[in-house]
Amino acid sequence: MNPSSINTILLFVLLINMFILGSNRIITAIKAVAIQGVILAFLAFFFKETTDSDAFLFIIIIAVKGFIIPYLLIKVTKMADINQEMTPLIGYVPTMFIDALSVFLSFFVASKLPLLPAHQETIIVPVFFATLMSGMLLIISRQKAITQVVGYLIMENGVFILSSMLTGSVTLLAEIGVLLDVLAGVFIMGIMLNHIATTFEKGDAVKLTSLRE
Amino acid sequence: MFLCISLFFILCSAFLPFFIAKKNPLLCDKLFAFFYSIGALLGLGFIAFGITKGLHVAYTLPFSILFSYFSIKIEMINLLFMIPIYLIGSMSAIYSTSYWSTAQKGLGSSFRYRLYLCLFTISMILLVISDNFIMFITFWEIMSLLAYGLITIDEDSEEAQSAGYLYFIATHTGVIALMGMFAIIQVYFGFSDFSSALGKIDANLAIASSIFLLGVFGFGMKAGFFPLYFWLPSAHSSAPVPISALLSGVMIKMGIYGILKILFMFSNIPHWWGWLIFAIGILSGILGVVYAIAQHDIKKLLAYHSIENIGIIAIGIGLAMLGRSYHNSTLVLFGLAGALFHVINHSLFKPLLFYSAGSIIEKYHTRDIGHYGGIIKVQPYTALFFLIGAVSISGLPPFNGFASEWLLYMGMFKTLFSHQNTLMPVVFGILSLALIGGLALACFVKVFGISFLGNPRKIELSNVKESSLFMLFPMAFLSTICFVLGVFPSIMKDILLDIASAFNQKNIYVKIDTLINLSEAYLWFFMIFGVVLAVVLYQTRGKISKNIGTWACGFSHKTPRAQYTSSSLMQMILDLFGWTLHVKRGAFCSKELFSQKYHFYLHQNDKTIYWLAKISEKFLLFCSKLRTIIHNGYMGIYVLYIFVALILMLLYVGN
Amino acid sequence: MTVAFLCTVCVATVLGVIFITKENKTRAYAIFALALGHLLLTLCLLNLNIVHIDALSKFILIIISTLYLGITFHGISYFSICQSQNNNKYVALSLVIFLVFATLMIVADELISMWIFLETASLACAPLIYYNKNKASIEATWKYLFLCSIGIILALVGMLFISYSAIMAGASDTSLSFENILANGKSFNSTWLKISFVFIFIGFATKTGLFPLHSWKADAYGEEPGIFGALMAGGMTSLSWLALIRLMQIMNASKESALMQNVLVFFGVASMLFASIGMLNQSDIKRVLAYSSIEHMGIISLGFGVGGVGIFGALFHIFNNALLKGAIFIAVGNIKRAFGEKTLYFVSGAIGKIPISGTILFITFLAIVGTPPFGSFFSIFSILKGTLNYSNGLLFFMIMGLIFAFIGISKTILSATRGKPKDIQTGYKDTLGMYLVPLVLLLITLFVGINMPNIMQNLLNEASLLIKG
Amino acid sequence: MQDIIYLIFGTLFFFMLSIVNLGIIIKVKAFFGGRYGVPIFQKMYDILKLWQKSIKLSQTTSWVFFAGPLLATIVPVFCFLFLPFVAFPSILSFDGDFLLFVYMFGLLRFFTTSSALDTGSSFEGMGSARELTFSFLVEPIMFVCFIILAKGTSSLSLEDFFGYNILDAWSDYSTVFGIVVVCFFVIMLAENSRIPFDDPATHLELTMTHEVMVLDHSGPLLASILVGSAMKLTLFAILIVDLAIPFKTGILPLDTTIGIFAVLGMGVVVGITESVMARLRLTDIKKILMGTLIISLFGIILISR
Repeated sequence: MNPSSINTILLFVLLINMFILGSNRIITAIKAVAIQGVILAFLAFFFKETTDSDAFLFIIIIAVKGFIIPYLLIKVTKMADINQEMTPLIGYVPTMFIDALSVFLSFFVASKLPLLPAHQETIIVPVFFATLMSGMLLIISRQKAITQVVGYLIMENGVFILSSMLTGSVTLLAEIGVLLDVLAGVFIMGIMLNHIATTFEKGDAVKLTSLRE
Repeated sequence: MFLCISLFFILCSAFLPFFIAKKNPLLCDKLFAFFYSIGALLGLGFIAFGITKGLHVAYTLPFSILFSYFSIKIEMINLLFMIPIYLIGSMSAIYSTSYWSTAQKGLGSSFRYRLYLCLFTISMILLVISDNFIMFITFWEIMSLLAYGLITIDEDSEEAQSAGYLYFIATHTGVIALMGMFAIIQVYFGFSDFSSALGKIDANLAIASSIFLLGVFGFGMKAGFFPLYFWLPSAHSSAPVPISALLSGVMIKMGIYGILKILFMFSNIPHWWGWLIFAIGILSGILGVVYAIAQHDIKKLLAYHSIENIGIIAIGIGLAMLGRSYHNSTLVLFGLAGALFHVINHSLFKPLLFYSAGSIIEKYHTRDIGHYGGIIKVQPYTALFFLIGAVSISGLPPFNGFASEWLLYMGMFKTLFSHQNTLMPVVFGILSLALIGGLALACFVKVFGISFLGNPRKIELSNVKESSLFMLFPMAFLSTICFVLGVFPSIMKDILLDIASAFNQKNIYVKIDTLINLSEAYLWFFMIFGVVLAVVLYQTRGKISKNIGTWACGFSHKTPRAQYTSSSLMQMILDLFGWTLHVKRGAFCSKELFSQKYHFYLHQNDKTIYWLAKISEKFLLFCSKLRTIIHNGYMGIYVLYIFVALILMLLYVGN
Repeated sequence: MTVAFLCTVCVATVLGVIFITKENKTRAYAIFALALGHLLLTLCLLNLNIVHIDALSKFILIIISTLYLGITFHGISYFSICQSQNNNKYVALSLVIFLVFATLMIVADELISMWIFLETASLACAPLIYYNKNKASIEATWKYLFLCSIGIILALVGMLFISYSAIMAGASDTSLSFENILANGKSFNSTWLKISFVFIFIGFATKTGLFPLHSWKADAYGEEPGIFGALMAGGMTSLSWLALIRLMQIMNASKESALMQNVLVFFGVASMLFASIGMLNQSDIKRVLAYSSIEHMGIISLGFGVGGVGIFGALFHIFNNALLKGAIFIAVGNIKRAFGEKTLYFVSGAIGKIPISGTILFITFLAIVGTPPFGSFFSIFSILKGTLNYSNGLLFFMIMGLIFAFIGISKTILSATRGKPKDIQTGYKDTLGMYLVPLVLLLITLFVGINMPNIMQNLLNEASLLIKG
Repeated sequence: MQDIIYLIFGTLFFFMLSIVNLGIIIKVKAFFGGRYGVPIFQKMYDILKLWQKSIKLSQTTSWVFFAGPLLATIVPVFCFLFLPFVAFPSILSFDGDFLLFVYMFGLLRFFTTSSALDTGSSFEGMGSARELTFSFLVEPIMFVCFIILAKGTSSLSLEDFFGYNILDAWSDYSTVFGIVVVCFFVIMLAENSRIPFDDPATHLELTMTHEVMVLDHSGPLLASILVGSAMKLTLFAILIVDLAIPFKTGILPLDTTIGIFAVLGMGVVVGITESVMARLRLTDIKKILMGTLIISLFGIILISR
């Protein structure tokens, strides 16, 4: 239980957010998210002494976030040879700028919130908010379906930060259930992506905006 | 219980005859009319009994239903409003025998028509007798829906469908307002039926005014008060004739009934309510008749006249309310008596007019007055009945329209003596009533003169016969009643007095016996009339030769197109009211060097409806624009909505 | 225990059938059998308390069970007549999954597990939307899937916050089981509780489809077949309302009701007004129904927001809304099959063309806009009454919303049902199997309106007492 | 029974009076025209001559064609019952009879215009259009006058309006009653279509109002129309006289003679007006009537103070 190491990890997370928002290649973004997930998996150990159940959970998380999901997404990308450029609705620099703003904002908010002394010295809550917002930001600012999945994954990572903060209240089973749900969600999304890529021709695969008033 | 039996008969009439409809459609229609009339007769008998005995029934069904209970209450006012339902219902049933015969319209259509007709009547009866709010609104809605079904009974006519749509919107909007009203009453005052709330609600509370306004909106939508009548002309004109008669003669009176019902609930009435209703009445009256003059479609014209008459009734109700708020029982008596008497009269002569118009329309297949002319020679009886209807709706003696307007006039004139100068604006009521009278007279001179007299304009009359007995009988019957009520108006005086004193919530010591004098005066009138008629007939017997054409002041006009048309007859009047009309005038001419044809057109229409239509159109456009902006298809934007909502809610929670 | 075992066995057999057979028809029968079994389960859950479930769960369970039975019964004729070609293996599978997890979600007594089951059930709906396998359906599915997932993630965050607030309060038991939270929720840290309320509300409201979180609704309901639209508009919404009701219980238990009420009322009014904007001169029948569903969500949330008699009305309206939406979506599906299209350029005079379905559609529409004596009238009426003890102005807002929404929906439905039918030849025939279900659902609402059975009344009162806390 | 006799003698008297009245008007106009003029009873001879003639009808007409002329004679006689003649009380009087009075003329108008339209001639339609327009403008004025009278005499029957108790009403509201007299004079001219509203002696159909409606009537019908119009004029003359000469000497014969001469005096006044004024344009007629209405409304304001 040492705050400094936790903070370093969380800083990494923040940086990865920035990196994803800045990167213009999809595969890179996917890999980055995977790395983020793996890093976060370690977070659990810093909070309390480990039990074997934690180890079990750790393994599952590594498996799901580190390997299965990225593999799935990359496979889809390859299979439907979606081109690598993630066509932004808002440009890269503005997004990063907004993200930076959101980081500041979240730190500000977190300073206002009542926290346990244990959490006050770590930057866990602000990072959680920041990650959530960056995920949203990615979803809003990029048009392609797959990048939006990436944003979804970022948000999920943010939630994971939070859940790892509250060990004890959330049971192991619940954790696994959550994971599996996310997995199923991403899985179905992957299938849908595949269908999209096969049904639409490359031109309008970019943005799905035919259903409107 | 007479009532149940009568309703049962009416219900039977919907089903029984159709077992033989396959073999003998005509007999089936006759049977329908027969059963229905028996039911109606029973009902009328019950009413007569009730009125003479001063019946007062209050009854509650033992079991609970619809989250409440079914309680009925029958008093004078209910009986009064039940009269037209039964009367006009049976008349329409008889009229339909030839107007909507199974042979022409086909079994399915005819069956639906008759079934709706019966249920329509039944629901109105139940509406009038039901005392509980939930019951009331339920039957109200059922009545409205059946009316919708009857208006749009003809699936193929575009016009009927759109009219039905307008009507539908209007009626259900009204129902929603009524729901709000009843909700307020139940929550704030805890009453769940009319009789328990009778005179218990203090109108000085702020919420009471909203009850009143919601009520006026909801019921006025049905009754066709000034801005809310937009559904009425199209619906009345595109429905089948017997149905138009029912709608205009009976259904819109239910709105009046409702307004009276809610007024009964208040212990006192603020001044501005009375003035509001009074003003609405004046507006509806004048505008209604002006728009009617501008119309060429005979059924639309009659529909606008029902707006006018509703205006007159509203004037009466407004007077009664003023009387209550100024503690002037004379005004209450004359106002309410006039209003209710006019309700009855209007429900007599308006169906009469619709029926006779229908018997023309059936022959000529057009509703445009400009095509008629000289009908009196081929359909003398129809013409006679229409004339009677016209005279009575113009409020001319010795017919019933005059009697009720006379009561209203008397009420207003009597206020001149009470030295409350705050009541002085009532004179505007007198003037507008006079104006309405003059205009209505002009309008019906136009209708009668243009369509029945003179030479046929566009349609050849050679092969037209007088309508069948089933059509003539209702007209004859109604015109007789009009005449009798006109000459002996004092038949009504007790029931009117009774209701008025109930409305006043304390006894009224003024009397309306002066109605007797009218009959006396009419006696003299008929005496003189008889003498003069006798003399003239004696003098002119055998001296009449009818073998020349009309003297055309030197011209020799062979063409009937040289006659005065409805628009030219009324143009001088309409010029005075140009500001209320939406006028489109112009001319076509063929573009050759020597133009052969040159023809002008002039359309004058209801400006109110025109503006309403414009506004709603704008609103719809705005809505679809807004929709396209919000639903632009980008999912990022949708997520942004969620995000923004989240942030805003967090901020809201934060402080 | 035995019951659970039996259930698993049934589900397993049904799944087996679905996977083995080649026939759409047999699959449909299998699901129908499952629905019957579920009805049985519901009955025994209601009477003999094996698992302890409260009135709310019972109420929602009844709704889901009835609706699912109806839909599967309609499914028999639907799959065997209209959709004999289109292979329905995955659809059947997801229907089964939906039922299982919906039931689990209803009986769940712990927040996170409830969340998981709800999430799974909503994921199971994705194949239903995708059923037609064309571009539009893909897009609709994608939007539904994604927006709901985001919503659900936010809900999860909120739940974690609840536990954090428990930790803050230094509570001994920080687990998220209901009785725990309800018992000592008032001692929890209010700040975090409020934040968590925000997150959870947004999450589940996305699934419910309140403005401005409604965006997926029009597309999804518009593109999926009517029968599945019935399932989602009737069933899915009820489930998410159950989730929201749990949230309300928590807030009430922890004395934060004022905040919750304001939020609910705001969202209710906003949804009603926006829905009416969406419906006015809308030419696509199914989209109109989607917006109408948004409107009714608004009405319900208004009812919960104003409290008092409004809560009873809201619960009752959940019931009516579920059944009526089920009926009208199926009826519209029939209309669509009869005309081949779902926009007004092609559809008109349905009553003339397919009299029974057309009439059912018309009457259901009347019921939806709250015509007495249908049940919906009474629910709306009691919500109207409830608005008064919140504030008088709200009554007029609600009346406005009702009027505009009514005008909007009536234009479309009337011109679809009345008038002269267009002569478009699709070989569709109105068979008993196609119109029985909506008719029955309609009759149920009518019956409930005319004379509500005491059992249901007691259930409703009990449930509303639970919510009031 | 003696009511009937009273009625018969009254009617005869009324009839003679109106014939003479008409004759006087013609005389006066002739005098102003510098002619000698026809004898006073000329109208009588005309009517008798017409009375013996036979009737020629257009094929277009129907029984409605008879209704107009009949009512034209019946209505004035009937309305005469309500009017007190100077000291003679009215034969028939009750609260609100003035409404009957007004609306009876409405009935008359309805049928005269209808019977005009019955011929299907373009000119007669013109006449009825004008008649309708003007009279619907006149009606409110009449009502305003009656409102003022009712308020002033605080009673509701014509007998009291014009009967004995009018004198003190005059003393209270003299100005207002002056206005009323003027209004009634205008109404008389307009209702009986005299100059300046219409020229009964014109020979151009396009300018006629009343005469153009009776083009096709002939024989006894025309006679009854003539009688009717004469009576109508005199009816209004009596009305004005009753109003303008409120004081009574109390000696019946004296009052009666005063009354008769006053009515004939009205004839003179009308004659003078007709000879000094020119006929108005149709469009101006509306203006004049509107103006009169507004003036009479002033009367209401004055009296309601």
